[in-house]
Amino acid sequence: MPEITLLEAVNQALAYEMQRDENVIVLGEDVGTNGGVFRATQGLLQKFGAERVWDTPLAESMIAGMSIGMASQGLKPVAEFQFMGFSYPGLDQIINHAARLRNRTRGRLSCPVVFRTPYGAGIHAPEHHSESTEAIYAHTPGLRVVIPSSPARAYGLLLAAIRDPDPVIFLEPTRLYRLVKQNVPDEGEALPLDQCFVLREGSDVTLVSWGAMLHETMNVARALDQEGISCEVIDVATIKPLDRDTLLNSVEKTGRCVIIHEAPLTAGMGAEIAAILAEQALFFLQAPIVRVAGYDVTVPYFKLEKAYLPSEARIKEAVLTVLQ
Amino acid sequence: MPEITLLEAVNQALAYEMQRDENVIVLGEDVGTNGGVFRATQGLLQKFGAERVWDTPLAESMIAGMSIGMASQGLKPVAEFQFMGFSYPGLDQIINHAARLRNRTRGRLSCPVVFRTPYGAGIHAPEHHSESTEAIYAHTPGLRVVIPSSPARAYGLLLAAIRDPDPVIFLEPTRLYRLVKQNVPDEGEALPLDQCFVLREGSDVTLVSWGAMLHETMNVARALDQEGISCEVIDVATIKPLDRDTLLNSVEKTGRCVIIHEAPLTAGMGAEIAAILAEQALFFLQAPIVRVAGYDVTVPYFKLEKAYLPSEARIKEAVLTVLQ
Amino acid sequence: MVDVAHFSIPYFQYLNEQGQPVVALPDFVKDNQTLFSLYRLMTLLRVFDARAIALQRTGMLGTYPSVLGQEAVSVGLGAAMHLDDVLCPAYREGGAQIQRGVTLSDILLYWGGDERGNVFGHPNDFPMAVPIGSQTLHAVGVACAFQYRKQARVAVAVCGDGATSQGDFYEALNLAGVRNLPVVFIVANNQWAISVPRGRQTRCQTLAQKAIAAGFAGWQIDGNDVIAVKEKCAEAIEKARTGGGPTLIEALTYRLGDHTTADDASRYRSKEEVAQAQAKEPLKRLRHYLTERGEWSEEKEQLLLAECAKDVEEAVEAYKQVSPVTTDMMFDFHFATLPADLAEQKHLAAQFPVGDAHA
Amino acid sequence: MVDVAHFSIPYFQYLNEQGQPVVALPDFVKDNQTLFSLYRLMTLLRVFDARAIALQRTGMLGTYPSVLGQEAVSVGLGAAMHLDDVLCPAYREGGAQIQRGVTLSDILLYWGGDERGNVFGHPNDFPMAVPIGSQTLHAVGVACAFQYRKQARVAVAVCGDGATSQGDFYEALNLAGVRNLPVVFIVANNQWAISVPRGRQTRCQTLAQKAIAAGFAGWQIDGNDVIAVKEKCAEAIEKARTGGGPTLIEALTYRLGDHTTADDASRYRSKEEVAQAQAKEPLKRLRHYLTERGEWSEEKEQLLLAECAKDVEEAVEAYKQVSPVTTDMMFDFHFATLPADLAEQKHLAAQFPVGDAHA
Ligand SMILES: Cc1ncc(C[n+]2csc(CCOP(=O)(O)OP(=O)(O)O)c2C)c(N)n1
Ligand SMILES: Cc1ncc(C[n+]2csc(CCOP(=O)(O)OP(=O)(O)O)c2C)c(N)n1
Ligand SMILES: [Mg+2]
Ligand SMILES: [Mg+2]
Repeated sequence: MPEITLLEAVNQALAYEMQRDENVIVLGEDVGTNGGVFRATQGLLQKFGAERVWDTPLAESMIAGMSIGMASQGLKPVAEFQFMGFSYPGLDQIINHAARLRNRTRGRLSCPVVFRTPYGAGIHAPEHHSESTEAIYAHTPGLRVVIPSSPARAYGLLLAAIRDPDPVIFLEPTRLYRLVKQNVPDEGEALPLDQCFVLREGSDVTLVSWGAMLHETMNVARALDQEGISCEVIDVATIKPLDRDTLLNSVEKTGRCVIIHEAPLTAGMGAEIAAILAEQALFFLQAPIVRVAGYDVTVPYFKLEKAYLPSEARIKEAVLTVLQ
Repeated sequence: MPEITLLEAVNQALAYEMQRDENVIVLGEDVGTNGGVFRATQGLLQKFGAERVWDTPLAESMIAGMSIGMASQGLKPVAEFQFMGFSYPGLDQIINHAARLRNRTRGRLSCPVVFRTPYGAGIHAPEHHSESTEAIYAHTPGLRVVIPSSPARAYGLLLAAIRDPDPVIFLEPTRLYRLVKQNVPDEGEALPLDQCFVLREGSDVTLVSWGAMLHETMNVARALDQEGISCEVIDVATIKPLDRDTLLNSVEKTGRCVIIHEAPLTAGMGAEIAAILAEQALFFLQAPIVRVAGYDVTVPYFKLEKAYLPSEARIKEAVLTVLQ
Repeated sequence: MVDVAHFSIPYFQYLNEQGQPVVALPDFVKDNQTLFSLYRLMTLLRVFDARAIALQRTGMLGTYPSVLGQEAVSVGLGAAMHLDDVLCPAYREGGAQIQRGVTLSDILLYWGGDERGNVFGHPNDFPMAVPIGSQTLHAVGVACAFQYRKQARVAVAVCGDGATSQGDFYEALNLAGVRNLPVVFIVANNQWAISVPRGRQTRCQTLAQKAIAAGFAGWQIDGNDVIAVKEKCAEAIEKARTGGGPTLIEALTYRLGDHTTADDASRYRSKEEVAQAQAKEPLKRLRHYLTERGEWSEEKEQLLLAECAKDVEEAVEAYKQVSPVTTDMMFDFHFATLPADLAEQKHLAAQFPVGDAHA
Repeated sequence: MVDVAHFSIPYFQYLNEQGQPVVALPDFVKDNQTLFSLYRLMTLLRVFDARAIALQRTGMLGTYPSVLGQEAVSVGLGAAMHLDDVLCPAYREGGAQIQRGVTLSDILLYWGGDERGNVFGHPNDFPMAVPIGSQTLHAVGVACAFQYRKQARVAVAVCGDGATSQGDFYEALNLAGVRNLPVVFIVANNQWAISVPRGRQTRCQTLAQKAIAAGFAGWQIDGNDVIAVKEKCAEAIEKARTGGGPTLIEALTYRLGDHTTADDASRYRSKEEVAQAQAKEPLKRLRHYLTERGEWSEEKEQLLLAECAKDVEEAVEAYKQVSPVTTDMMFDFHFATLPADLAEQKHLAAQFPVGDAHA
């Protein structure tokens, strides 16, 4: 079996689930003939026809709102926003309707939709193509927020997201789309939507991250290993609901925590994790909790995006600080 | 001088600044003839004419986007969203444009706009009229976020917001609109946009809150005073940028902190404050930092809104917990 | 210069303001029962409306949006829809909803601040939409589902004149046009969006012409003529059902009351304007026509009013009898299965009693 | 039934695809210099475009959106605007921008991933807008400012065919109509929105008719006829300047290249279609006309091409010479005065070196 990229894993999951469940409809801008601007939906039109794969007009509120209408009748739309920075016109429909339909009708109607979008900076794209605003969605009751960081997790989590009976925001780190390959059996195995993944066990410090930043985080963990420092690395993956137990267990063990994310620092998901630890694991902490995050600035155009993204140097410095 | 409500203080600030600066234009749905659904803009049409007070068509993305265009040419639009729950169609324009115009053009253009909106639950309004999503705006680089909690602070902060050369999100706690009256001299004195207010000094524990929840918070502080517990109460007021020094100084003194807000817990601004304390005041903490927040559910229709809002009982229990 | 496209907007009315036929009436008008039923529903709605306002005034209900003067729009529409069609209403469509399994007490429950008001007897209809215009996109989504499943069903969205300024409205129309969806849009043009009059909402001569921007037909109808509403809605819905695509119907009516009980319309519009509109209201018109036809009498009217009052009182009773809310209700319906963190919060909430004046 | 409103959409063309006048030409055409200048700008844009694509291919530039085939739209528009009007462009309006103080190296800088590309020589124009359709609302806001200040200035928004599906676009039109704003909307209909053809974007026969939904005039013009573009834009802009309100102009053109350098149009459209469109492209047409008039020659053409190549090389040089970015630049322009927390972050960032292949 050939190894595949995260992008191909997304495609494989979509194809698997479309095959299995004819309620699954893929829709968005350029997802049909063009197969998506990153090719995540490549081949689906050919395989499943224009009745299942829809190129929509260019309107994100429409994409969100029509998906809600479809989902209310039992279809399972998997809608793509072309980039996260273009998902904002859809926020009203997502916050006021997708996230609320089940609660508002006390379960009479529901909204099994997946909103997929490329996520994060680091691919030298034009402005608005580098957003990572998962915190907005995480703050919205009624949504699940998922961010895969490997081909296997992309496959298993996307299947779970499509099968989940409630709305899921599925954020695909563009920087990882083609970075690594993995053997991902196409057997339709879903992963749980409420569990962190421990990517590496360690005893000195817990590094918590998600999405593309795990690449740098793992590099730092490996490098520090050479220096005799043992890092536990946790991939949060399911941002909401958050698997607090895995996080708490790890920090209770190591007593130290560094949280790494590329979204702006203020009111990012790193704050939520730090707050949970400060409330529930305070007396295990042997050092301040440090967040290494994007600065509180608009993601700069690409000449400066590397300076914006938390670098391995910054992460390493933070780890050494909490180990002092 | 008659005492005035928070609502009247908003009106007074608008009138003062419109008088002082003819670039100030008030616009929004029903702000003209009707004087706003809460009467915040009452009398402005009569005083300043239809050239300065505009009833707009019913479209929030339009309200946000047109304000950006106006502001780019040196006007100072003060735009009203009728309720915070209806501001979301404007999020795209606010996030992608208002917050970025100065940075995107390296200062060639700027965006001196104020987006005002009634904020928070507790007035028995229909659904969508009870939102408190300040965290979304706080997470967005390039915005200031301000929440007054008294007539005097509403007046002084709104003046500052209008005079500020950058976009400000100004959230007015509806529950406080008519709750208390205060003497507010109409002398055009602005308050700083980056400072917390210490509403009450204390030594045992720091209570941090903002907006309408300060009402319950102060009540608890007063009640506990009777029981010999001394609470320091901080009104964050300027949510972004956050005045970390006042918060840190207080917690370094008391060693204990409870954060109270009505927005849903997860990824709310309480998380940011807790995270800052966990990073910068960890070794001063004698107890876990507790957040008393709205639950992670959609604000319920009004039969249950009191059960949703943090009650004095919940706040008190939290304070007693951290004092153990 | 050549002209490359031409359009026009038709207007339909059957009964004029005096209740006199102005053109040949549709077939269904021959049937007295149908007319009685329409008249009865409009009357029921009017009696209910007054009662709901009274409930609000005495603190038994939250903010309530009156339907006074607009009864014909939703009643005529409801009569034109099939039960397995789907309605995506705004908040003044009680006249259609009660023909589709929603009870008056459901409506009270909703405005009483209780989500259980949306658990009504129609499996697929949307609840009332408060964010203006947003429901139009749900209707096109529902229509997408019907089209995909090759079902002969139609989605209907209703919104106000103010809603036609929202981006969502146009995006919905555009999608409906380009996919030729089985959907009908009804704009209940009651001339006001709270305090903003129709003329300051848009410069269009008609709201019906907004459909031209999406490439399909827009009709203007007299929305106070329930015969026109039923007839033209039925025509548009059947057209949609049989593959003919979408239609936009602008129903001209007038909001005789305040925007809601939280509003005071005398702040922004004249008594004269309201009095003029009063003369065109829908009940009187049909009553005149029925009376002319010899089918209505003061006696029948009184009987009907008493009957409606009784129905309304029963609904009020049912509303008052509804079981109290519990804190659990805040949590149990956000997800099909309760996540662990919410389960904890649910437990916490249960420890703090619910206090509410209206419960 | 009566018809209550009628509309039609006019179409304007002066030079046909062969460069032959089809109607009496506007006055400005008498002036050779004006025509030369239009032709020169279109040629410059074409040469620049090819060079920018080459820069991207060699890693010297980021993603770049080609203007090939659409040169007449922005060049004609730019010639019709006054300098103190305000332009809110999308990202293919270089032809207008360079007439308004934006340099070719500014444009390179922008697509080279550097905000300094937006610090150009026009005080009020907006930078390119990437979120599709969003700039139309800025233009109406700018027009509001002009109207409020009673200035005889006009705001112009340009967007693509795809943008006409966005809610913002309709909301902007609606406001422009109802406030009778001094604004002109140009839809550069290049038949494609990335891979989505015009016919799947909307069912409208014309995009110009979208203006009917806002109650003002929509015109369709041949957007590859630079004479039509300049003439009709000037007419609409002067109408707006003198209180006549907004106009929507749909300029029919064709995107001959890929959507951007990140796109491969051969995945979704046929060679035949592109070849057909090629025959209608704007430069050839004006060249034919000038040649017929005895005003153009192969020699002049070669001279012009050389001159344009030189200009473009100078711009490329200037682009390459631009000073390196610094981490401070990320922070210094978010607020008029740097808040304390950002000042700390700025300090932190300065401790970590910037690495970037394109810097
Ligand atoms: C998105 C949004 N913005 C603002 C409001 C507040 N609001 C409630 S009703 C209303 C006016 C609606 O007018 P129209 O669409 O004509 O409907 P009508 O009330 O006249 O039936 C407004 C502005 C809202 N509910 N939703
Ligand atoms: C709001 C938004 N959604 C999606 C995109 C991604 N995108 C970039 S260009 C484009 C197509 C634009 O088509 P059109 O408006 O016709 O302009 P053209 O590129 O043809 O000039 C899309 C979908 C975007 N930039 N903004
Ligand atoms: Mg209305
Ligand atoms: Mg296009």
